Formats: sequence, C-alpha cells, structure tokens
Amino acid sequence: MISLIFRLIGRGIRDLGLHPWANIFTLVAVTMVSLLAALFMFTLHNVNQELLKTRGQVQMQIFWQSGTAAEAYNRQWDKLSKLDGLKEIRTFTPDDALKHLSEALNGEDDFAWMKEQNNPLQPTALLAFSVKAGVENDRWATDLLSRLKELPYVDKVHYNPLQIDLAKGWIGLTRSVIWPIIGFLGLVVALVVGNTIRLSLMTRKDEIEILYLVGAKQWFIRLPLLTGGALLGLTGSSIALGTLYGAQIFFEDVLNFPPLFIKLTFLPPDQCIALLGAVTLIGMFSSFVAVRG
Amino acid sequence: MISLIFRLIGRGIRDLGLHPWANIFTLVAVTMVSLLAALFMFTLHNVNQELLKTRGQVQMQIFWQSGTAAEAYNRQWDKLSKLDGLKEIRTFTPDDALKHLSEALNGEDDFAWMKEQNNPLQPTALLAFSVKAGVENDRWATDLLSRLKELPYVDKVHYNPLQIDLAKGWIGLTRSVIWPIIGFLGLVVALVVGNTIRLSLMTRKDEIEILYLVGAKQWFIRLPLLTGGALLGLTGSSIALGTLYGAQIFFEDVLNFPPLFIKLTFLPPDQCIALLGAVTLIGMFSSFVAVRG
Amino acid sequence: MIHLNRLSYSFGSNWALKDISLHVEKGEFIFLTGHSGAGKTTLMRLLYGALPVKRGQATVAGYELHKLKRKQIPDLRRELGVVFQDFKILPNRSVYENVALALTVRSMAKSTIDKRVRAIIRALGLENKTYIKCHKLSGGEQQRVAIARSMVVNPKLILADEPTGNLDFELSMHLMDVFKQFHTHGTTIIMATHSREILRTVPDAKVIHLDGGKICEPPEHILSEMAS
Amino acid sequence: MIHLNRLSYSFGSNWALKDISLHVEKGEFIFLTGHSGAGKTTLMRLLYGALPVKRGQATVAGYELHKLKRKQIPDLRRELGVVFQDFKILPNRSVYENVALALTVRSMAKSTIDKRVRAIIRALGLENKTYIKCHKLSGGEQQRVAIARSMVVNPKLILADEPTGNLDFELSMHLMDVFKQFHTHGTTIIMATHSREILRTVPDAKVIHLDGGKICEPPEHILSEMAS
Ligand SMILES: Nc1ncnc2c1ncn2[C@@H]1O[C@H](COP(=O)(O)OP(=O)(O)OP(=O)(O)O)[C@@H](O)[C@H]1O
Ligand SMILES: Nc1ncnc2c1ncn2[C@@H]1O[C@H](COP(=O)(O)OP(=O)(O)OP(=O)(O)O)[C@@H](O)[C@H]1O
Ligand SMILES: [Mg+2]
Ligand SMILES: [Mg+2]
Repeated sequence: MISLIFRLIGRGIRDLGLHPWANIFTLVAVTMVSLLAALFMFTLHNVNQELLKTRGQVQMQIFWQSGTAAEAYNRQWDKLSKLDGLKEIRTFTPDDALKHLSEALNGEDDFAWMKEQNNPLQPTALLAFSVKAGVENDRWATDLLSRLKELPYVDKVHYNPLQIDLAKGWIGLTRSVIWPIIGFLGLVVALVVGNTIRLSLMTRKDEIEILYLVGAKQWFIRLPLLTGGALLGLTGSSIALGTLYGAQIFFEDVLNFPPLFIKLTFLPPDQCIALLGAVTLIGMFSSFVAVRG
Repeated sequence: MISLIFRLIGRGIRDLGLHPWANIFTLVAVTMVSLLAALFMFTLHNVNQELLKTRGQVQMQIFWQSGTAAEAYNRQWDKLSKLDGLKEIRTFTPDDALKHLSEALNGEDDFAWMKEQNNPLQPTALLAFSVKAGVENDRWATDLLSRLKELPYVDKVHYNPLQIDLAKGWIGLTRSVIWPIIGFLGLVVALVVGNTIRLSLMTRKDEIEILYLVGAKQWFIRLPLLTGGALLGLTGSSIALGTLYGAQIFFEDVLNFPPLFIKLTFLPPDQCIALLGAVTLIGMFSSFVAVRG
Repeated sequence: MIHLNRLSYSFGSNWALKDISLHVEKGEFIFLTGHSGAGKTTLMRLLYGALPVKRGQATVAGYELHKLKRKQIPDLRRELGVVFQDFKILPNRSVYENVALALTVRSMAKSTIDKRVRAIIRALGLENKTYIKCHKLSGGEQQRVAIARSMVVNPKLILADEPTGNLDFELSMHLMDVFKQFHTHGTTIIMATHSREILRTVPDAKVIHLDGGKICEPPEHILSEMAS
Repeated sequence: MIHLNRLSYSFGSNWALKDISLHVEKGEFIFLTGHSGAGKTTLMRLLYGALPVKRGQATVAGYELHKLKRKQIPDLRRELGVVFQDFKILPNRSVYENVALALTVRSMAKSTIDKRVRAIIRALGLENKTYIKCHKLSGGEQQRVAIARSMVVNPKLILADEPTGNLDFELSMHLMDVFKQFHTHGTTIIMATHSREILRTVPDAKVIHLDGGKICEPPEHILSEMAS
C-alpha cells in the first residue's frame, strides 16, 4: 500500500515531464505571481518597518544652554542613553551642528541669516522612544518630559504630542490594513495559480478520462496530479523567493544613503514559509478540484 | 477581403464561447494579475503622492511675536498665501494652538510643564513650498528665508535645510526606482498573461492542426486567435481597473483621518490606458507566438 | 453475465436505445450488428458504466447498473476488458505503458504486470513497437494496443467495439483467433462489428442486430454468413 | 497528377517508405493496400505535405514537394480532399461547420458554401445530424463527416485513408458509389483500404500494394478479388 503511494507520487513527478510545455508555462505563471506576491509582501514589510521606525515613536529634542561645558553634557548623554524605552539617541555638539548645516548647504559659507538672528548653536540631543500601544502613554510622555526639563543646564525640550497620535494611528492602521491586504493577495495568488493549474490539466483531460475508463479509482488518478500540483506550487514559490532573496542582497543598500538610510531587509522566515506553504497548498487544491469536474 | 477580415474577427470572438472553461480560467488569471499590477501601480502612485506631499517640499514655520494684533498677522497671512511656489499654508492663532494641544492631550488640563516654561503661545504659520529639482534650490530657500524673517512682527522662522536634501533624494529615488519597478511589473504581467493564454491555446492544438490540414493559411488561423487573445487581455484588464476603481471609491477615505489625512486617488488616465494597452497587446502577442510553435 | 430488461437511453430527445431486453450467459459470444448510428456504441457505454441507466434495468457481472453508485464504477470496470471504437489510448505513452496501465490500475505486482504485458504484446504482433510512443503508431497498430489492453486483464467479459476496423484481413483473422482463445477459456465476449468476414469466423456466435435503437431480427445476408 | 521518383521516408532509423516510384494519371482510381504498418498512411501524409520529402522526388497536382516551401503547403492542400484515418474533425463544432470549414478556408461566398455543404451532407445521409456537434456522433457518422469534408471542395485529387473502416456493408457500398461518381467526373482517387468488399466495387482500379514500405506485387487473394 505504502509502496503504491510512493509509486503514484513518483508517477506524478515523472508525468510532469510528459507535458513539458504545459508545465513550463504553468510554472512560469506560478513563479511570477508568487514573485509578485512576495515582492508585495517585501515592500509592505520594509515600508512597515520604515514607518514604524520613524512614526511609531516619540521624539524629544533637548537643547542645552549655549556655553554648557562639553564635559557636563557628555556625562548627561551617557545617562540619557540608558533611559527605559529609549530606541535611539542622536547627539550633536555645537560644532557637529554647524558642520551638518554647512554640509547640507553644500559648503556655502553664507550663514548671514543665522548670525543675524544672533542665535549661537546649542548642544542638542534627539531622543527617540518607542511607543507601546496603551492608554497610559500620554501621561508617561508628559512625565518624562518634565523629568527631562528638570535636568541641569537644560534650556528647553521640544516634544510634539501629535506624534503619539501619529504613532498610535499607524499601529492601528497596520493592524487593520495589513490583514485585508494579505487576504486579497492570497486570493489573487490562489485564483491565478489555481486557474493556471486547472488550465494545464485541461490539456490532460483525455488522459484522465482514459484512466477512469480502464477502472482507475479516484485516488489513483488524483494522487499523481496532487503531487504534480504541489510540486509546481513549491517549485514556483521557491524560485520566486530565491529570486527575491538574490535581488534583496543585490539591492540591499540601494536606498541606504543620506537622508533615507533605508536598509532593505528580507522577509522574515514565517512569512516565507507561509508563502511557500500557501502556494503549494493552492497547487494541490486546484489539482484536486480540476479532476472533480 | 475586408468583410472576410471582419468575419474572422467575429469568429475569434465566437470561438471563445466554444471553450468556455479554458477561457474563463484564462480570463480570471489575466484579470487577477492585471488587478495585482494595477494595485501595485495604485499603491506606488499614492505612496509617491503622499511622500511628495510630505517630503518633496520645504516647510518654513513662522513665529510671530506674542501679543501681535490679530489684524496684523491676519493681513500678513493673506499675503503669504499668494507667495510663488507655495503649496500649502496652515495658520494657527494662539487660541488655535492651545486648543489643538489640549485636544491632543485628550482634554487633560495638566499644562503645568508648559506654564513652568513661561512660554505664552505665539501665532504661527506653516508654509509648505514644493521643491523643483534643480541646482538653484538652496539659494532660493535661503533667500526666501531671509525675506520672511524681515517681515514686521515676525519673531523667528524655523527652516530645516535637511528637508531639501530629503526632497531631492526622494525625487531622484522615484526617478531611478519607478521605471525598473514598472518594467519588472510589465515582465510579470507579460509572462503570466502570455503563458496562460498559450496554455489555453494548447487545449485548441488539435483544432489548429486540423485547420492547417484542410488548407487554411496562416492569417486565417491567426486572426481569430489574435482577436480572442486581445479580447481576453482587454476584458481582463478592464475588469481589473473597474474593480480597482470601485475599491478606490469605497475606500477613498479609509486613511483620511487625523493625523494621516491620506485621501486615496485613482490612477491617472495615462497609466490606466498604458495598463489596458499593455495587457491587450500581450494577449495578442502571446496568441501569435502560440500558433507559431 | 448480462441481463438487460427494457433498457432505454436517450440523448436529449433522441432515443438511441429503446426497450432493449437481453440475457447473455457466461461464456457466450455475441456479435452486435446494425447500421451506423443504430446504438451499438451506446449499448456498450451503458454496459461499462460510461452512461447511466436511467430507464430499465441492467445487470452486468453481478453489478446492478440501475442502482450503481459512482464509487462502484471502477469495480465494475475492473471486471471488464473494453476495446473502444476510438481506441482511447494515451498518445504520449509507449505501447508497454498503455497495456500495463490496465494492470497498474488494479494495483498488481510489477513482475506479474511485466510477464502478462509482454505475452499479450507478442500475441498481437507488436513486440517491435513495445517502447514506441503510441502517437507514432499506425492506425492498425493503435487498434491492436487497444485490444491488448482489454485482454491483458483476463477479464470475465470483453466488450469490443469494432475491433478490426483498421486491420487487414489476415490480421483480423489472427485477432479473431485470439478472441476465440479467450472465449474457449470461458470469457464472455460482445463484439460490435460491420465486417461479414468477422461474422463468419465464429459460426456458433449469437447475433444481436440493432436497428434504430431496437433489437431486430438480423437481415438475411447476416444470417446467411453465419450459416455458411 | 502524381509522380513519385524513388521516394523514401524514415522516422528516425525506421524506414517507413523505401524507394517508391509511381505515376498516377489524372482520373485514375488507385487502391492502396498492405498490412498494418506497411506505410499507407505515411505515403498519404507525404502527398498532402504533412511530412517533408527528404529523399527522392514527388510531384502532386503540379507542386514539386521536394522543393515545396512552407508557405505553399496551404495552396497544395486546397487542390486536395483528404479523408484522414483518424477523421480529424472538430469535436465541438457541428457537422455543418465541419464540412463548411473546407470551403470557408478557401474564402468562398456564404451562399455557395451553404448550397454545396447541404448537398454533400444529404448525399452521405447525415441530413438529420446537420446541426449536431461532432463529438456526439457515432463512429460511422464521424467518418462520413470526414468524407463529406473531403468531397465538398470538388478536389482534383481525393486521398482517402481507410474511409469505410467504421461503416457497415450497405453504407460502404453507397459511399463507394459516391466516390465512383466523383471518379467519373474526372477526380483522381487514391484510397487506402483493408476491405476486400471495397476492392471488388471498382474492378478497373489499379492496386498498389505496400509491404514493409516497398511497392510489391499484390498477393493472390487481392488480385482474385479484382478479377472477379
Ligand atoms: N453524446 C451524444 N449526444 C447525442 N447524441 C448521441 C451521443 N452519442 C451518440 N449519439 C447518437 O446516438 C445514436 C447512436 O449512436 P451510437 O454511437 O450508439 O451508434 P453506433 O451503432 O455505434 O454507430 P457506428 O456503427 O457508426 O459506430 C446516433 O444517432 C448518435 O448520433
Ligand atoms: N510519427 C511516427 N514516428 C515514428 N514511427 C512512425 C510514425 N508514424 C508512423 N510510424 C511507423 O511507420 C510505419 C508505417 O506507418 P503507417 O501509418 O504508414 O502504416 P499504415 O500502412 O497506414 O498502417 P495501418 O493500416 O495500420 O494504418 C509503422 O510501423 C509506424 O509504426
Ligand atoms: Mg459505434
Ligand atoms: Mg494507416
């Protein structure tokens, strides 16, 4: 019995070679639509990461009084970088700030408008905290803010409470949008892969009819077809993921330049497995459906 | 001759009915992959618009001296809104600002940290200028900045020159990334649509062979098939665009809430036509190729 | 082996078979004759379960076709060997594979399959085509593959629909010898044929003549063939 | 009409035709006989351009097949009416459409097509199947559709490969009458057949007997049929 099952699975694999063109066409379609789906997921994943990085956090910018001793604010920076919930700290000495500014202006020396304002640059630190979705956040942020303000030498702290709204909004949006999109994507992949496989089985309609006529049982006919469908799905989605991985490595740093600093990251393993599994299952399922009709 | 051509085109359309299942499967696959492509273009279009809105521009925030008469700054706001290159102006009276702030804090009345700072709110205006990619921008921005600073009652003007870099970076990125993506998308659509149509023509292999055997010339066989392929492509991409349009109207305002304020806009007509044309041509072309083999 | 009671079948409004009643005992040899379109193939298709029995009763090899469930059809077909009028062989498989198919479907051991397939291929003179794909065969060779596939299973009942239409006289005679061998070993055979030369080869066979879907008295010339 | 000079054809290493030399004049009636696999269908396929002439020379209806360009094949085929051994009719088109196809392909006017198609369908006794899809026809009915399609174009040359394999005696005789009518109107006919009864119907026909791909002297029994 088990040897028969293996024989039938083997037959399913060998049968793919009997209809090379039909199967190549199917494979290309399956691969391409998987690739498109993977790319979609990839884009979503990276946009999501990027937006969470810039939006899903609270930023506080601390300005020290001009003329604060370097030693003093350096010590404070060390302490600040150990704060709870801190995701990132970027610090600028007055010299840093001036350098950045002149670089941004392409080395032009026209700082007239700045000097007019009589505004000597201050040491600053930009603190980014990640937002945990929850009710207590506003309170937490205002508490933190007042603590920061009370630090010695600190001149002022800028903090935009709108950012909390933004972050919360984005997290909620992600939750409410990502699943419908993945569902729709699944539908598209299912319909394209499914229909292509059913179409390719139409070229084998006669063969299936003949098998029935000589007394084959359902599973005798279906098992090889299911195997073939699964193999097409698995191969197609594997090729798609492989291609995407190659592309990701190749283009990893294509967006990684100032001021974007976006490093493309590959799909997490669970999403890869979900894609492989889904396409394979679709391949099997549509082979199954195709034979019923 | 011309009547014969019309007869053959008619035959191509009628022949679709002879193989309903094969054609329905093909149509669904074509529609779905067109829809996916359209959705991809749609997302890109909207992300692009959104990013251009927030990134491809220079923002200057003007702070008036506290206590400036409402009449005075109102008159200036009118003038500012007529500035060249201005895309958006948002104005806040001191009362507005306080209201927003208290709303953002969910009506809590704990403004202690603000009063501590002894910082009475000022009238402000946020001016957004669109950036034209070019070399003279930095100069233009600094010129504008100094002009704004010289306005009467103006206390200070915030302007981040980094934003120019960001805007330029995004515009350049769009230029360098959008075409490869569209090219890749075209490839995917071409391969899926093309292979599906070739696959569906495999179910008609015998028919084509028989036509040759009874003395049909190339064009007699190809014209109806080209018609059928074109029709499949056109119908599929039209359904896809129609569905997307419906979805866009339905979900137009799904992201249009504070603080995102993203109003989804439909693909511009030229992109729609490009999609319809491309899919139709692919349908024709792959029918053409299928018969050659 | 076969009991038909007032069996009728219609395609839409076209009654291809009308009120057929027939009893075939185990081991009988039946010729099915009749004009083109008389209903011979339709009767065969009912017997092997390709068409459902909607009116009348039919029992084949112990299976009551008018009560048959879909799942039982493969079991019925495993009792039979069928030669289809249009062969129904797999064009892109070899002769060996096509013949072996009937046994593979019955889950037989590989060595048994091999022995029986080779024997029947030799008996039908196809040994030098064993590994040729069937779409490369001539019409008569394809027909012999179809016959080989029906015989290889050693069925209780062979339904052969026009099995010699593409074969020349000598080969037809040889094939009839093979059919008769099966017959003498107890296989029931129902053969639709147009050829008088074929009728002549089995003088003790019964002739069922169809005309417009009804069983009729065979015409004179057929009776005389059988008598000669 | 047909001139073959040392024509050979091989499928891989299998020589299906060897050194065939043959002259057929306009208006001749030729029977092509030979065992199953002798090369009859292969010869036909060479004549209608489905296989390329690679060795030897062949001229059919004025077309030199050994020099024929792909683009000329449809022109050659428009001179011919071919009855294929496996019918090659479109299963999901009606009888009418299948027969009309041969004329549509030749860009004829609709009214002419209609008249000629109906006439030939009537002549072959298919008038009550005119609008039935061909996959619903019996074997013999399908064969008659194939014959009708070859005749409807009034060809100079008819190539008929086993055109009566699925037809009963009376119908075969009737069809031979139709073929003979075409013959008396000057059509050249080449007919591959296994049936002795068919041979007998055209006593003045020439018999070309193939054996293992070569033209041989027809065996005794065929000669005696023709003489009787
Ligand atoms: N699927 C079908 N749908 C409609 N009519 C059909 C179908 N199959 C057969 N028929 C009709 O039923 C009648 C009997 O067909 P059947 O195939 O049984 O004839 P037959 O005796 O086998 O003829 P032949 O000797 O030509 O093979 C014919 O008129 C045929 O056209
Ligand atoms: N496409 C092919 N590839 C390989 N061999 C072929 C092919 N077609 C035919 N043959 C072989 O060529 C030989 C002649 O075949 P052909 O079809 O001409 O025979 P035939 O005389 O028509 O026989 P029948 O009376 O059985 O129809 C056969 O042995 C056949 O197996
Ligand atoms: Mg029949
Ligand atoms: Mg032949």
